[in-house]
Amino acid sequence: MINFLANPARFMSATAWVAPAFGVLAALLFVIGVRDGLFHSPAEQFQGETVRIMYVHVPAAWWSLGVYTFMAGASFVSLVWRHAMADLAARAAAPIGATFAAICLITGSIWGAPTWGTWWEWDGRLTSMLILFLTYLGYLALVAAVDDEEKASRLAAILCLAGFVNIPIVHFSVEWWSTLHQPASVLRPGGSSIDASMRAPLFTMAGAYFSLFVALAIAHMRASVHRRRVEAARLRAAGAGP
Amino acid sequence: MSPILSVHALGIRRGGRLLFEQLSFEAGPGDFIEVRGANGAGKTSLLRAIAGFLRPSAGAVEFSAAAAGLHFLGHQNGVKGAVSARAHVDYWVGLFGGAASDALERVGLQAQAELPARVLSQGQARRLALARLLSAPRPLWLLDEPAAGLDANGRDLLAGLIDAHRREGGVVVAALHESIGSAPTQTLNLGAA
Amino acid sequence: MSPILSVHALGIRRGGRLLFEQLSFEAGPGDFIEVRGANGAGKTSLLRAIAGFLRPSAGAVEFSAAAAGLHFLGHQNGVKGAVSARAHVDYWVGLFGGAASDALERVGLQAQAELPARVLSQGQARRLALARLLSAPRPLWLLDEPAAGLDANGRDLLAGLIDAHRREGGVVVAALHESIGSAPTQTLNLGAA
Amino acid sequence: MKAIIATFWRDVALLWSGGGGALAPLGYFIGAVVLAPLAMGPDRTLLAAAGPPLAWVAAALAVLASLEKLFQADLEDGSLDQMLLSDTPLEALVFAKGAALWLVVGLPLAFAAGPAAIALQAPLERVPVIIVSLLLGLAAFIGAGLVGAAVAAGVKRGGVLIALLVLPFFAPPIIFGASVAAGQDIDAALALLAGCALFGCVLGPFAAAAALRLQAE
Amino acid sequence: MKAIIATFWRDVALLWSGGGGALAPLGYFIGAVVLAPLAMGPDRTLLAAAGPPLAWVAAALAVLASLEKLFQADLEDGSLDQMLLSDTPLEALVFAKGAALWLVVGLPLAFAAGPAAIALQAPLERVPVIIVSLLLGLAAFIGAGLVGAAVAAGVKRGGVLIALLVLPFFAPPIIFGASVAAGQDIDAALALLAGCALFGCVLGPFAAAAALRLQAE
Ligand code: HEM
Ligand SMILES: Nc1ncnc2c1ncn2[C@@H]1O[C@H](COP(=O)(O)OP(=O)(O)OP(=O)(O)O)[C@@H](O)[C@H]1O
Ligand SMILES: Nc1ncnc2c1ncn2[C@@H]1O[C@H](COP(=O)(O)OP(=O)(O)OP(=O)(O)O)[C@@H](O)[C@H]1O
Ligand SMILES: [Mg+2]
Ligand SMILES: [Mg+2]
Repeated sequence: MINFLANPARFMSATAWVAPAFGVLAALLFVIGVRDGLFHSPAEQFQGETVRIMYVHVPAAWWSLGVYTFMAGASFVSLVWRHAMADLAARAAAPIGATFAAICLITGSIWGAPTWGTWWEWDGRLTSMLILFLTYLGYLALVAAVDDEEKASRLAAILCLAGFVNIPIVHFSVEWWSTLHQPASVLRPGGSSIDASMRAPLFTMAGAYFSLFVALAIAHMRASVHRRRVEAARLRAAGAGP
Repeated sequence: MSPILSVHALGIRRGGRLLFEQLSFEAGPGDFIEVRGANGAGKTSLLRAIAGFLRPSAGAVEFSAAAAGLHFLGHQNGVKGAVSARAHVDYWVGLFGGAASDALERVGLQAQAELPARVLSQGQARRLALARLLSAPRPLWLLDEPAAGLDANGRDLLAGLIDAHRREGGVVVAALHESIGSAPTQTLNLGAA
Repeated sequence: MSPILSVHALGIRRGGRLLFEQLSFEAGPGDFIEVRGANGAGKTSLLRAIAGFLRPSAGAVEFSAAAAGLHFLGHQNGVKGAVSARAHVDYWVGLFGGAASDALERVGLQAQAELPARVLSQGQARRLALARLLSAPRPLWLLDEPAAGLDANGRDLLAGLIDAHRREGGVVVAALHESIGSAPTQTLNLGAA
Repeated sequence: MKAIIATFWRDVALLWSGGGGALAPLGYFIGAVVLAPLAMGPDRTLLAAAGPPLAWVAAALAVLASLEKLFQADLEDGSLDQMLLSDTPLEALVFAKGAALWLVVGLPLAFAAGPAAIALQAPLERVPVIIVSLLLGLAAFIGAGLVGAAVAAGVKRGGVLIALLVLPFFAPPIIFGASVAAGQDIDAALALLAGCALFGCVLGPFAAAAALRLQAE
Repeated sequence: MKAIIATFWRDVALLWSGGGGALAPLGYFIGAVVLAPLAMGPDRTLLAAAGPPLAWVAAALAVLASLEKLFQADLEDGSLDQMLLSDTPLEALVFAKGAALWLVVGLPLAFAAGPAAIALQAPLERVPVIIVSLLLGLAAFIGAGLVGAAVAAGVKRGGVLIALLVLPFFAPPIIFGASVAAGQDIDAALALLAGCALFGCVLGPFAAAAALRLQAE
């Protein structure tokens, strides 16, 4: 699979339909998820209506971790096998992951104000999440700063792998430190403890975020391949003369 | 013809050591002064003193009132890796008050105009620095080993630029290890005294 | 005689543009390969690929098992302004596993040995870089425009160093714009194909 | 005037392209603001008291970090020689470089201070005046920073030296800025900040240009 | 081994001569420690609580300031090429450079922290353990810093970028270090700091060397 897609030409022909298809899927799931989450699911017994932020916050949190993990995997492939498409994949994922992390931080703050009585607290979960966001920013800044694209990708891959230590810290922070943030209730060993009426829309929204990620990442990668082709043509044209 | 540049009894001292003293010469329109000397003789120091960067320990450098401004091409190209060749020329045009120019074409960099200077090869970067001389007309050119890194075609091009500048009444003072195509009106030998 | 260096069907691509391809040559003890080409032809890129800094887009570079190590003299001298010339040589001796050496004397820098490299003139700094080649014996020398900035005496000195290295069974690959004193065994013309 | 404008835009482009654009100083600022509470622990009242001033220290350090190469690169690659040869006085070109720095680094920093101040427990309604105060304070920092950067341009690992030279001059804006952030004497402090900024912007380029002339020797 | 030692001493000499020797990072450290109380005002109890952690932030920033040129200069002047041609693996040479940085910048910083901590109202008897914790913490900072410096070596105005890249990695040592400074869980925090230092010193050179190989292309 990886080997197959490593060739830009094959990647282009294989993915022509993927971005629009996942875009449509994402739109569908968002409609269903928002409808179920905002209107059909029950308010929570302690938090009341504010619990509905959950359907935005939790998938964003999950996928900000998931996207980083994906980037780390792509970075590994890129460093070990020098696959150009793995570079593109990691680079395409980064801004999306950063956005998810930002959404998680913002919605978490908004949610925290009524439930915890504060916008922000320097506890383990919140801090490690902020650090993840900063790592995303660092990755993006590095990619933007190094002007040779291939070199930028490889360097950023090294950074990405080094930053991966933070991912388990974010996930387990609620167990390692006593925090305000609640411990895992869905993604935990021994199964989910959340009520089914909330679980369904939550998973729908998670699916919507994922589809959106796939659609945007593939579209970004395809755009990069196109841009490279144009640039290569321009450089070939510059070949004449000293 | 009144001289554009006159140097009187110049002496330069670097790190306590006297490089040369009592150096005098004049240059009027069309003159090409060649500065020769072994490594470390003080060619670069002389040019930098004429440009006003370095304070000489004795003597004086004078310019005729009519002539305004000079161009200096040093060992360093004065080129920024992140900026394209074209943007360099635009900047120099602004800095030196020139007009829109075909400088890049004249030094043979039209194909590299949009590339960031970082990817230019040694000789291409030198050509870009030469383009600076063309970005605004200035009567006096101070060139420090201008041919460094240039290929045969580049050297011809350089000689052509110098000849054209002399024809227009300009003055060129160049530190060289080897003759370039243009015939000098005077050769200064540093360290030979 | 088995070759010390063999280059097979080498191709180099920079920024998406192919500089050259299918370049093959071999060099055995005493050989001097001259690399020629216009500015931007890819001389520097070829030397850096042989040194292993740059990954070629096709082909391979092989060294004979017996020969170990190479010296690279690039456009940059690899010299630190704050450190004295003598300290540079001592460092290189340590880095390349050489023995105490008279390198500075051989390149004519004995008078400048204790000066920080920052105050050296362009040609003096180039001589210091040449001293690196002498700090530890290595069979293959890759020289990128080694004569840049050298005066006539410096060029003779360079030719002498190359001849001595060849006599001892070494190989020299040098990118040049002009011939230097030593007669090449082969001349590669980049970009001429 | 053409030379000033050309220098300004060139520096904007250079600052933008090198080092990740406006993102990088911003990230540095955010990073420094994050480190402080990490070090101080989650004590809310402590943070509320120590936090807003810390935003100022962080802004000062972010400017410091971008000062190092301001003139050093020009000196090394020969661009400074060219600036000296322009008909426009060096003072004006230095001013243009400072203005570019303010635009590319200062402006985003000041606006990032809003969220940062909130994270450090500042009251919401004080955010606009904190931003204004930072805009002025950053101009003062840059004015002073120009001098340090010019003096240390010839030194290889100059960054630390610049910091040493410039930090004393950063003290007054920090004091007034912190008092704005803490909500004390806001009007007086803002006036004093504006004074510092004016002082820095006028005197900075002159002192810096004088130092640069010496560097070219 | 000879190559490692030669690299170590050369870097010690370079760090010492460039930028005012060990004095400059020290000055930066002291400057930052002085700015903080200026910004916070003269409240004694506030200082006592916020001060020692701030010494850590200042130390982190002082290391940051000396990271920028660590590899960038080598890349630009061609020295990196020579390091790659040595028979000794680049990882070992990078380690030697890190060790030199620790000796010239880290050691004086840690010992300067003593007086600084006292000035920031830390109890006298806690000074030795603060120094030890800083020695470990600075090793961890440098280990992480090597990676950031190597990855950003090709970038022109890299200082700010490096800061952004490594600040996240500075967070754990700062957290544990601050807890030592505040006198909480000293033994556990010291052990964790030692862990961070070991981690940084072992993995840092490998990641940095990988990045440097790419930079040479
Ligand atoms: C800025 C503040 C916040 C941040 C940075 C944040 C961050 C995160 C992260 C990273 C996760 C994913 C954890 C994992 O899967 O490993 C998460 C999950 C979650 N968060 Fe937050 N959060 C914040 C505020 C809140 C608030 C205020 C609440 C509700 C009172 C909340 C409720 C949840 C819930 C219910 C989950 C799902 C836990 C699970 O089952 O895995 N969060 N949050
Ligand atoms: N600050 C200084 N302290 C001591 N000596 C110095 C200093 N600056 C320059 N020198 C010396 O001054 C001499 C002249 O240097 P200059 O660069 O002018 O020579 P040059 O003729 O241009 O040589 P090249 O042909 O090598 O470029 C050199 O010997 C150099 O070592
Ligand atoms: N990253 C890059 N992107 C695009 N083009 C590049 C890149 N790096 C190098 N080049 C181009 O590769 C070509 C070869 O450069 P190289 O330095 O090898 O030439 P050279 O033969 O050494 O020239 P010179 O005689 O001027 O030193 C140049 O035309 C240069 O513009
Ligand atoms: Mg010279
Ligand atoms: Mg070349």
